[in-house]
Amino acid sequence: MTRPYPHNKLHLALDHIALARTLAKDIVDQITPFILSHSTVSVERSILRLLGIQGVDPEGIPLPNIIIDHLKEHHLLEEGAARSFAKACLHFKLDPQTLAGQLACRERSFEDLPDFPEEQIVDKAITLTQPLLEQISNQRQSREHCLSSLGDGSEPYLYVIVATGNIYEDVLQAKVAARQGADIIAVIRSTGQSLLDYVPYGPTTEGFGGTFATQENFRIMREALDEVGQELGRYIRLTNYCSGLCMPEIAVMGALERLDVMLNDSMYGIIFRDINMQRTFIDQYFSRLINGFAGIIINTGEDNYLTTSDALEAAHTVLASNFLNEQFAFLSRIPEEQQGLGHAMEINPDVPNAFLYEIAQAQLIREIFPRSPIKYMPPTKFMTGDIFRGHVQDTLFNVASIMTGQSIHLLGMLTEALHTPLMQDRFLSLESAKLVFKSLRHLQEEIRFTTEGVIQQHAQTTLQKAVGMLEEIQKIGLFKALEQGMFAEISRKPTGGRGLDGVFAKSSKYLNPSAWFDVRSS
Amino acid sequence: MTRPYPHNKLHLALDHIALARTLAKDIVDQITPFILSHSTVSVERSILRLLGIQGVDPEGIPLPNIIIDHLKEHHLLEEGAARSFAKACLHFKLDPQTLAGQLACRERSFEDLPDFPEEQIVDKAITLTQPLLEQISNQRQSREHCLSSLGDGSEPYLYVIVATGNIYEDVLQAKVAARQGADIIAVIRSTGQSLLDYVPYGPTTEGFGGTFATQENFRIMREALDEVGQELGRYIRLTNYCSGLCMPEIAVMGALERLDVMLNDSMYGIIFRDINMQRTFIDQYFSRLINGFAGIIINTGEDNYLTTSDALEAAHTVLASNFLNEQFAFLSRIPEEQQGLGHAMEINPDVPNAFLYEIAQAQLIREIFPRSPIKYMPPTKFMTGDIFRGHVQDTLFNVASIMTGQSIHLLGMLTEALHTPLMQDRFLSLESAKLVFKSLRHLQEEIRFTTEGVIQQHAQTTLQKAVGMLEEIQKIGLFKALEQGMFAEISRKPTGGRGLDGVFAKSSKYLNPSAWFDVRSS
Amino acid sequence: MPTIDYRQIRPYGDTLDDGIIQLSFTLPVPFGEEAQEAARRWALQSGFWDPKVVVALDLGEGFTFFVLYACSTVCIDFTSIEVPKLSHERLEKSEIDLLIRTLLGRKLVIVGACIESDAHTVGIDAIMNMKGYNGHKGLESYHEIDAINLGSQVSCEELLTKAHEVLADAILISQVVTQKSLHLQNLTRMVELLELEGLRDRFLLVAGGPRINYELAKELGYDAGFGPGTYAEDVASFVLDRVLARCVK
Amino acid sequence: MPTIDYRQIRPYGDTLDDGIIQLSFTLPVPFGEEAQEAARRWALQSGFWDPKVVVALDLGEGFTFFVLYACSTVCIDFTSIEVPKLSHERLEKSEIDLLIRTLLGRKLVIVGACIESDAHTVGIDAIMNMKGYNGHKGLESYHEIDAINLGSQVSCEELLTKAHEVLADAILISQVVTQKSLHLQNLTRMVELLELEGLRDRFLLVAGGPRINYELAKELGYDAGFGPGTYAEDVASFVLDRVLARCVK
Ligand code: B12
Ligand code: B12
Ligand SMILES: Cc1ncc(COP(=O)(O)O)c(C=O)c1O
Ligand SMILES: Cc1ncc(COP(=O)(O)O)c(C=O)c1O
Repeated sequence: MTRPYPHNKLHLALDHIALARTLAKDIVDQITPFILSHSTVSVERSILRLLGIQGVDPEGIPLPNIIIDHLKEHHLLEEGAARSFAKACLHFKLDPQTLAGQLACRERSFEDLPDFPEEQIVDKAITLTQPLLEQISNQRQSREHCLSSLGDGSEPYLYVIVATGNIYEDVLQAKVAARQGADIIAVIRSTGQSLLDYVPYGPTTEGFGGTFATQENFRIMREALDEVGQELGRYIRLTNYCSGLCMPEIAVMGALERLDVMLNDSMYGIIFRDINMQRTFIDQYFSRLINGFAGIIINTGEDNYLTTSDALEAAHTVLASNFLNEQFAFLSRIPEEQQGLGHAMEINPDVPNAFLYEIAQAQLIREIFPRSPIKYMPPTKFMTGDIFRGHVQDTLFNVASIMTGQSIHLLGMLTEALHTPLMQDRFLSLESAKLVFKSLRHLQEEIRFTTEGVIQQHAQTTLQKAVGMLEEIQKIGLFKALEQGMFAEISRKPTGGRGLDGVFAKSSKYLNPSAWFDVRSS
Repeated sequence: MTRPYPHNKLHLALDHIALARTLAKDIVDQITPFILSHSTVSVERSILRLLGIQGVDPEGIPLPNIIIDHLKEHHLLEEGAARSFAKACLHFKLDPQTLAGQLACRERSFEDLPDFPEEQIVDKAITLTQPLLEQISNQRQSREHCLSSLGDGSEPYLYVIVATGNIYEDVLQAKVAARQGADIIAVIRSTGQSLLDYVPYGPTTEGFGGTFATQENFRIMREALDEVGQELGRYIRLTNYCSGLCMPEIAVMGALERLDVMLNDSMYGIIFRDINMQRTFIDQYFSRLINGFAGIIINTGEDNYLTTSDALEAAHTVLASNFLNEQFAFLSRIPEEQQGLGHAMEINPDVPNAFLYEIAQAQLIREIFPRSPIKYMPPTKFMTGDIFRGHVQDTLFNVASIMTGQSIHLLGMLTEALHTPLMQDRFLSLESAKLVFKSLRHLQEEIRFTTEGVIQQHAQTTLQKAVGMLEEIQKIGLFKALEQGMFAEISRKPTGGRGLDGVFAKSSKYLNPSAWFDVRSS
Repeated sequence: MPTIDYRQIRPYGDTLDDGIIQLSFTLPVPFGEEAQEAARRWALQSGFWDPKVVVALDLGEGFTFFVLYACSTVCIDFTSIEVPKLSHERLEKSEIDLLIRTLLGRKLVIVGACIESDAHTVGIDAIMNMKGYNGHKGLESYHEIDAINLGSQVSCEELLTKAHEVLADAILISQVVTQKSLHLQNLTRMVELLELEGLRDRFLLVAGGPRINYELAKELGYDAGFGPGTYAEDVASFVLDRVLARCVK
Repeated sequence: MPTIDYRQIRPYGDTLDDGIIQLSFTLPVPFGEEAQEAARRWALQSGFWDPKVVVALDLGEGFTFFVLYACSTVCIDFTSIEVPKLSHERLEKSEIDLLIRTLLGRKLVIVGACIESDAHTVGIDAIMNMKGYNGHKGLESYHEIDAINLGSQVSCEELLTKAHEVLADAILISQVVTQKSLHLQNLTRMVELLELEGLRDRFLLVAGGPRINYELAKELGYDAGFGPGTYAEDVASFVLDRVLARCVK
C-alpha cells in the first residue's frame, strides 16, 4: 500500500466527509482557548526535561517532580517552569541540572529570584532547550536516515507487543519478534503506571501486564532494536504509551530516545483511566506538539471504545472520535502522515455476516483518512480460551486488514483472552499474518464492492451517524458530550477524575514553550 | 448458495466452454464402443449382488468371487453372469442365493445348463433383480423423504472424514462430528483395499489409515447417522469410495445401504492406483449407472492431480478432466446435479498472491459447472507439522470456499501432515469452518472482480489451456493421453496395471443389465 | 461401541485409551537436531511415551518452538471427582426482588469495584450496571437492591470506607489482570485489611473475574467466587441466600 | 539479559525457566465442571504445576475437549545431547557423478519403491525421478547412476527380485503411512525377508519418509534413514560413500 489510498470503493458522499471535518474542527476550536490558556504540572515537568533535567533524589523521587513542588510552593508555576529556570540560570550562572540537584537537596531556592529583561529571559530559555531540541531533531533525522538506508517494511506493518514486565526479557522477545518479521515493537506499560503522577526512573524488571515506561527502558530497547534492525536490514520501529498523567513527559522521553510511534489519544485517559478531562486536553495538546516535532507517529485509541460498547452499534462513535483526534492533532501541527488513527475489528463473530460489516468499517476509515497510517486493532473482546478458534479469528482479521489497505496492523494473539503473549504466541501470530499478507497481497486491487450492497450501505450509514453525532457534540460541546457518555458509554464529569489539581491557568507572564516547536517543525 | 450458480464474474468466453464440452464428448465417444462391448469380473460380481447374492464361504471368500471363478472356468462369463443365473433359476427352480451357496460348496455346477427361450431368460433376469432394484429405489425415495422432512444443511456442505480403522470408533466419531455441524461423513477406506479384487465382508475393526468398505460397515454407519440426524433434525449424508478394482460392486452395496455420495472417478484408479485403464473405463461406466440410478452424488478426484503436479501449472488439467468426468457421467445418465466434480486449493502458499489464483480457479470451476455440487478439497500438500500454521491455511481455504460458492466443502485438518484426524482435530476444523461461513456468508454477493485483473486473467487463461489440452487429447485419444502422463504427470500403459485379466469382451449373447437402469432412471 | 470405564479415564485421540495429547512449547536452545532431541527427551522425562516432535521451528536468538503429539499413561478416576458448588438455589430477577421485599423487608445493599491497579470494569459492570450482560440486567436494575459500582482502580481502603458508609451487605470485587498472580495479591490484600479491622464477618465478600471460581475464592478467604459466564442473578441469589441465613441466626 | 544454563533447560513461556507449556486433549467424559476438574487432575498427576484449564468444550456423545497451559519442572541437560549423524560428506550432483566415474569406474545401481500397501510415491519420486524436488534433480538425472523406481504398492518380494535382477548396490524404500505403526511393520518385513534369504549384506538398505530418521532406521536394521527435506544428493552421497568403502575393504 502506498498512501494516500487511491480507491473509492464505498461511494461515500464527499460532502458528508467535509461536513464531519468542519464540525470536528468547530468542536476542537471551542476548547482551544481553554487549552492554550492553561498548563499542568506534567506539562511543566516535561519542560524541565527539555531543559535537560533528569534523575531522581536519594529517595527515588524524580527531580522534575521535586522542582514542580518547589515552584508551586512559591507560586512560581503559573509563570511557567521555563521562566524560573531561565532566570535562575542567568542569576546563578549554573546549568539547569546542577540547579535542579541543588533544589532537590534544598541547598538552593528559586524564591525571590531577581528579574531580568524579558528578551534576555526568552533568549536564555531558548538557549537552554537548544541542546535537547537538537537531540530530538537529530533523532528524527537519524530515523529518516535509517529508514532510507536500511529500508522499511511494507504496509500493513506488523506490530507486536512485548509485556513481560522485565525490560531485559522484553528486549530478548523483541529481537526474536523482529527476526520473525515484526516491523513495530510496542512495549506495553505496567498496569497502573498511567495513574502515577511521575515517571519511574532507570531500568526496571518488575511490572505487571507490562513493563514500566522509563527513559532508560526506552534507551535499552531502542539500542537493541537498532542492533537487530541493522542486522536484518530493516528499520524496526519502537512504540510506547504517551498517555496517562505523565503524557507530556513521556513525549519528551520518547522523542529523545527515538521512539517512532506513541499511543497518544486526546480522550483515552479521560474515558478509560478516569483522568480529569481538563488535565487531559491540556496534556495531550502539549505532548502532541512534541510528538509532531519529533516525527513520531501517534496512535489514537478509538479501538478501546469497542471493548465496552458494541462494535456494530458504536461504529460511528469510532469514526466521530477519529475526526476529533484528527483536529486535535492538527492543532498540535501533526500532519496526517503522523496520525495513526485507531479502529478495530471487534464485532461479535456470532453476528451473521459480521465480516462484511468489519470490511465496511475498515474500508470506511481507510478511505476517509487516505493519508493516515491508520492503526487496525485485532479481535480482543470475543476471543476465548480456545486458542485454535482465536487463531481463526485472527486470520480473518489479517484477511480484513490486507483487503482494506490498513497501515499499522496490530497482531492478534491466539491467547488474547489468557495472558500477555508468550514468545511462541507472538511467533505463531507473525507466521499467520505473513502467510495471509503474502497470499492476499493484491486482493485489494482485485475486488470491487457491489453497488448498494451490504458493505457500501453499512459504511454510508456509519458515516451519516458519525456526522449526526458530531452535530450533536458541536451543539453541546465536548465536555458535555463526555459527561453524557457519548464515547464508550462511559460518563465523566469536567471536574471529576484524577489530576485536576495539577491544572493551572497560565499567568500573563507565562513563558510559552510551544512556540519553540513552531519554529522548528516548520 | 442455490444452484445453478447465477453469477458471471470472470467474463469467461462462453464459446470456449461450449467447445470444451464438445471436445470432451468427442473423446468419450471415441472409447464408448469399447466400453459398451466389454465387461469385467467386477461388473459381473456386481450383477450377482444385484441378484441378491451375498455372504462368504467358510474360508471367507465372497460368494460373488467364487461364482465368477466358476463361470470363468466354464466359459460362461462372456454371456454375462445374469444369463447363467436366469437359466439356472429357471432350471433348478431355486433362488440365486441358494444356488450360489450350492455352487460355493461345489454341490452344483452351471456347466451344461439347458437353454431357454430368450424372452424367458430376459424376463427371469429382470424378475430376479426386481427386489434389489426396488430396494435401491426405496432407498432413494427414503433419502428424498428425509431431506425434505428432516431438512438439509446449507452449501457449502461441511464434509469430514472418519478413518480410525474400526467401524465402531468411526461411528462414535461420526456422531460427534454430526452434532458439531458436519453435513457429510465420509468413511475413509483402509490403505490397500482398492487393490483387492474382492470386497471384504462383515463389520471390521482393523484397518490402516481407514476402515474397510463392507456392506455391513455401510449399514452400521447409515443406521448411526440416521439416528443422530433424526435427533438433530438434519439429514446427515454418508460417503464412501466407489473406486478401485471393486468399483461396481461397491456401487451396488452403497446403493442398497443408502450412501449419498461416492468418490467415483473415471480415471483415478488408472492414475493413482495403477489399475488397468481398460478395466477402469468399463468398471466406472457400470458403477456410475448404479450411482445415477440410486440418486447418489458422485465425487470425482481431480484434486489428486495437484498432489503430484504443481497446482498453478496444472490448473487446466483439473478443468479438462472435469469436462471428461462430466461426459463420462452423462454417458451413464448421471445428471449434473449428481456430479460433484472435484478440485482443490493446493497452490504453494509461498507463491505471492497464491490466494488470488486459488480464487480464480475455484470461481472458474464454479461458473463452468453451475449445476454441479462441486467438491472443493483443502490444502494437503503444503500442510506441515505446524498445526497452528495449518489452521491458518485451512481458514483461508474456508474463506475461498464461501467466497466462490462451493458446494461440497471438505474440511481441512490442522494435522493433515501428521495423522488421520483425531476427534478434536475434526472439532476444531468444524468450528473454524462454521465461524468463517457464518461471518462471510454473503461475501460472495458483495464482491466483483476487477475487469482484466489477475483473477479474471488467470481464470481465462486456465480455461484456454484446458481447451488446448482437450484438443490434443481429442486428436490422440484418451488412452494415448494417459500413456503420455497428461494427468498428474503419471504415465500408464493401456495394457499395464492391475486387473486387465478381469476384462473380457461380451459375447453376442451377453445379457446387458445396463438396460434395466434405463427403464428405471427415466 | 467402545465402553468407557469411568474409573480409569485416559485422553482420547481417535481410539479409546490411546492417550494421545497435543503439546506445544518453546525451549531456550538453538534450532537443530539436538533441539529436537531435547524436546523429545523433555516429553519422555515428563512421563509421556512415543512422543513425536512433529515440528521444530527456529524462533531466532537461540530459541526453538515445538509441536508434539505424545501418549499419556496417566489415568483419572472420574467417579471420584466432586466439585464444590454453591449450595443455594439460583433465582431469577423477579423472584429475587420479591424475596427481598417479603423476607428481608429492606433493600439489599451491595458495593462493588475493580480494585487496586486493575482497570477492567467490563466484568463488574456486567454484574452491576443497569444494562447488564447478554440480556441479563445488572444489579442496578433490581428494585430491591441498592447497587453501588465504584468502577476501576479503587484502593481496598476506599472500597471499605464506602462499604461502611452505605451499610453494605456485600462487597463485590473484580480482578481481571492475573499476570504474576497479581489478582491473588490484590484479593488477599482486601481480606487482610478486613481482618485487620476485625470486619471480616461484617460483610459478605465476593470475588469475580475470568480466572476466579468458587473453590479458589474460598481458599482465599472469600465467601464465594464467580468466573466467566456469571450474571447478576447468580450473585444476587447467593448474597440474598446468605443475608437471609444471617437474619435467621 | 537472562543467562541460560544449558545443563538445565526448561520450557520458556515469557520468562526464563517459567516452564510454561500448552496442551490440548480430549477426555471421554461428559462436559461440565467435573470434566474440567478431571483435566486439571490429569495435568497435576502428569507432574505439571499450576495447570490452567483455559477452555473446556463439549464435543457431544460424552466427550470434552480441553486446552491447558501449565508449568513444567522437568529439566533437560542440553549439553549431554548427541544426535547420531551420517559420517560422510554431503556432495553435490556433479561431484557425485565425477566420483563414481573416477573412483568406482562403473555405474551405481539403485532400485527404489514405496512398498506394500503404501501408495505415496511423491516422496520416492522426489528422490528418484528425473524432475526431483525443489529444484534438486532426482537420481535418474545422474549420468553415472542407474536409478530404477518401481513406484507404489510394490511387495517386498517384487522389490527384492528386481534388486537381484539389476545387481543393485542399494535398495531405497519409502514409507509414508504410519498409522498404527504400519511403516514399522512394512520396513521390518523387508529386513526379515533379506535376512531370511541371507542377503542382508548384499544390498545397502535405505529407508525414507516423513516419520523416518537416521536413528530409527538404524534401529530397524537399515543402513540409513532419511526424513523430510531430503534431496537426491543426500542419498546418493551416502550410497556412494558406503559402496566405495566396501570396494576398499
Ligand atoms: C476489554 C479489555 C481491556 C479494556 C478494559 C476496558 C474496561 N473499561 O474494562 C482496556 C483496553 C482499557 C484494557 C487495558 C488493559 N488490559 Co485488558 N483486556 C481487555 C479484554 C480484551 C476483555 C476483558 C473483558 O472485558 N471481558 C469481558 C468481561 C465481561 O468478562 P470478565 O471480565 O471475565 O467478566 C465476567 C466474569 O469473569 C465475571 N466477573 C468479572 N468480575 C466479576 C466480579 C464479581 C464480583 C462477580 C460476581 C463476577 C465477575 O462476570 C463477568 C460477566 O460474566 C481482555 C482479553 C479477553 N478477551 O479477555 C484483555 C486483558 C484482560 N487485558 C490485559 C492487560 C494486560 C491489560 C493492560 C494491563 C495492558 C497494558 N499494559 O496496557 C491494560 C491496562 C488495564 C489495567 N490497568 O488494568 C490482559 C491481562 C493478562 C493477564 N491474564 O494478566 C488481557 C487478558 C489481554 C492479554 N492477553 O494480554 N483491557
Ligand atoms: C499426496 C498425498 C496422497 C496422494 C498420494 C499421491 C502419490 N502419488 O504419492 C493420494 C491422494 C493418492 C493419497 C492417498 C492416501 N493417503 Co495420503 N497424503 C498425501 C499428502 C497430502 C502429501 C504426501 C506427500 O506427497 N508429501 C510430499 C513428499 C515430498 O514428502 P515425503 O513423502 O515426506 O518425502 C520426503 C521425505 O520424507 C523423503 N523421503 C520419502 N520417501 C523416501 C524414501 C527414501 C529412500 C529416501 C531416501 C527419502 C524419502 O524425501 C522426500 C523429499 O524430501 C499427505 C499429507 C501431508 N501433507 O503430508 C497425506 C497422507 C500421507 N495420506 C494419508 C492417508 C491415510 C492416505 C490414504 C491411506 C487415505 C485413504 N484411506 O484413502 C490414501 C491411500 C494411499 C495409500 N494406499 O497409501 C495420511 C497418512 C496418515 C498416517 N500418518 O499414517 C496423510 C498424512 C494424510 C492424513 N493426515 O490423513 N495421499
Ligand atoms: C491511546 C491509548 N493510551 C493508553 C493505553 C494503555 O493504557 P495505559 O495508559 O493505562 O498504559 C491504550 C491501551 O490500549 C491506548 O489505546
Ligand atoms: C476419486 C477417488 N477415489 C478413491 C480415492 C481413495 O483411494 P482408494 O481407492 O485407494 O481408497 C480417492 C482419494 O482421495 C479419490 O479421490
